[in-house]
Amino acid sequence: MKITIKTFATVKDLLGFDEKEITIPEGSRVEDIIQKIREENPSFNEIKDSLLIAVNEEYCSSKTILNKNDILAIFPPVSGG
Amino acid sequence: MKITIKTFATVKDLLGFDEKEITIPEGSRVEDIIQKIREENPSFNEIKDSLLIAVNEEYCSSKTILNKNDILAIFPPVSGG
Amino acid sequence: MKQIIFQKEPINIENAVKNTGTDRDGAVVVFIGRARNRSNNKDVNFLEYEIYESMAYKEMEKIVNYAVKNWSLNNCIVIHRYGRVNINEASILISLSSPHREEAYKASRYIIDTIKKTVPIWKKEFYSDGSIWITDRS
Amino acid sequence: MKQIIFQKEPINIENAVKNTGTDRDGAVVVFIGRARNRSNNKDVNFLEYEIYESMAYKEMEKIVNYAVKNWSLNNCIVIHRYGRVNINEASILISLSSPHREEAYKASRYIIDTIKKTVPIWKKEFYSDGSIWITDRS
Repeated sequence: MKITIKTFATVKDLLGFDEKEITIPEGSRVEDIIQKIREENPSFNEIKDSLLIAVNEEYCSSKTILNKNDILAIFPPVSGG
Repeated sequence: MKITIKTFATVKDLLGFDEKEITIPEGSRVEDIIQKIREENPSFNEIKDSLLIAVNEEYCSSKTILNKNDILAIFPPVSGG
Repeated sequence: MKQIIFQKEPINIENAVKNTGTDRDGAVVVFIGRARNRSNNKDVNFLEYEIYESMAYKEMEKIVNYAVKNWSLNNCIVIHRYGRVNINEASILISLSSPHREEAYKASRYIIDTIKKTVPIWKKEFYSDGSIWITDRS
Repeated sequence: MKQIIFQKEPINIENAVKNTGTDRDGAVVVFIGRARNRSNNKDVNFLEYEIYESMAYKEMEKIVNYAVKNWSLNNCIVIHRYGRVNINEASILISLSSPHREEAYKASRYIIDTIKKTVPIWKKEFYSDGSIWITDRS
């Protein structure tokens, strides 16, 4: 099934894209996708900050199971204001 | 010796003046003057709030000894802002 | 820059806020005290403030100096009105800036709370059926 | 009245403050976050904010709704910029009003502190020798 990955700030800089559609197995959890990204992008491990995860614009844990057409956003701690 | 009494807000309303020069014995304390005012103006006792005292624009206690030309201000708790 | 102003005229809020904040400041906090239409369970028509101006200035200076020093304020403007203040108008404005917000909030809160305790200014509320001097500190 | 705005353009502070405060409100508190010229012991030339706008709006709504309800705010305006913000410009403005100051200060502080924890916006500082994403919450 297809999902969309969105990245911001340091994550975007390291991965080199801000939005990308990928195909994943049904039943995948967020942590599975993160793991796959880490394998494909060794530079990703340079990020010292803990990553934040949102699925469909709501914060969630890495255990969350993804559904078709979900939007998975990965980003560092926020720093607005 | 002469001093000036200044009054504000409820104190002014009850005493009926906002500034007045009076003659007092040397060595008088603030509390002596207040006592005299109370005797001359029975309505003064209507004020339920504790009074604040300033001599020459600085807060002071009722034990303060007054000097010639002092400005004694008597007023209720402040309520600005 | 420190500024303490007592005035009869309405406060130019925009102007004061515009003049607050230097290039070292990450935070501006503005407090505006306003005349509201309800108090003591009554409709308020307008307010009047009486001031012991010379002493009020001295007391205000103590407050502002303490805040500027204690919370690293680069700008601190306090404007308080006296005389008649209509509903919806500002009776007081405190506009200040500091490198960090923690300090700016603390200073703002300290200044308004202390003004209400020590600066010789008194508020009178006017209702349709009379008026009353306010002597609590709410 | 609640308003949440994300914009690229400089914030019209005067306008926002002017529109805050109803006749029931005794207190207006305005917080302005500004781009300052020093950070991490370096001279900052300018900032850039990146935003995940759709999600930022949702998170901001949660914060504003909670504050409005919890501290009886009659007005609450939050404006956050994205893109380039020059030194001395406001990156964020929070302008709110409540019958009493206690509530207004608490709400203001809650809103800015929570924005810095949960709203997906990121700040990048530009120095003469490079740039860096800020990931602490100071």
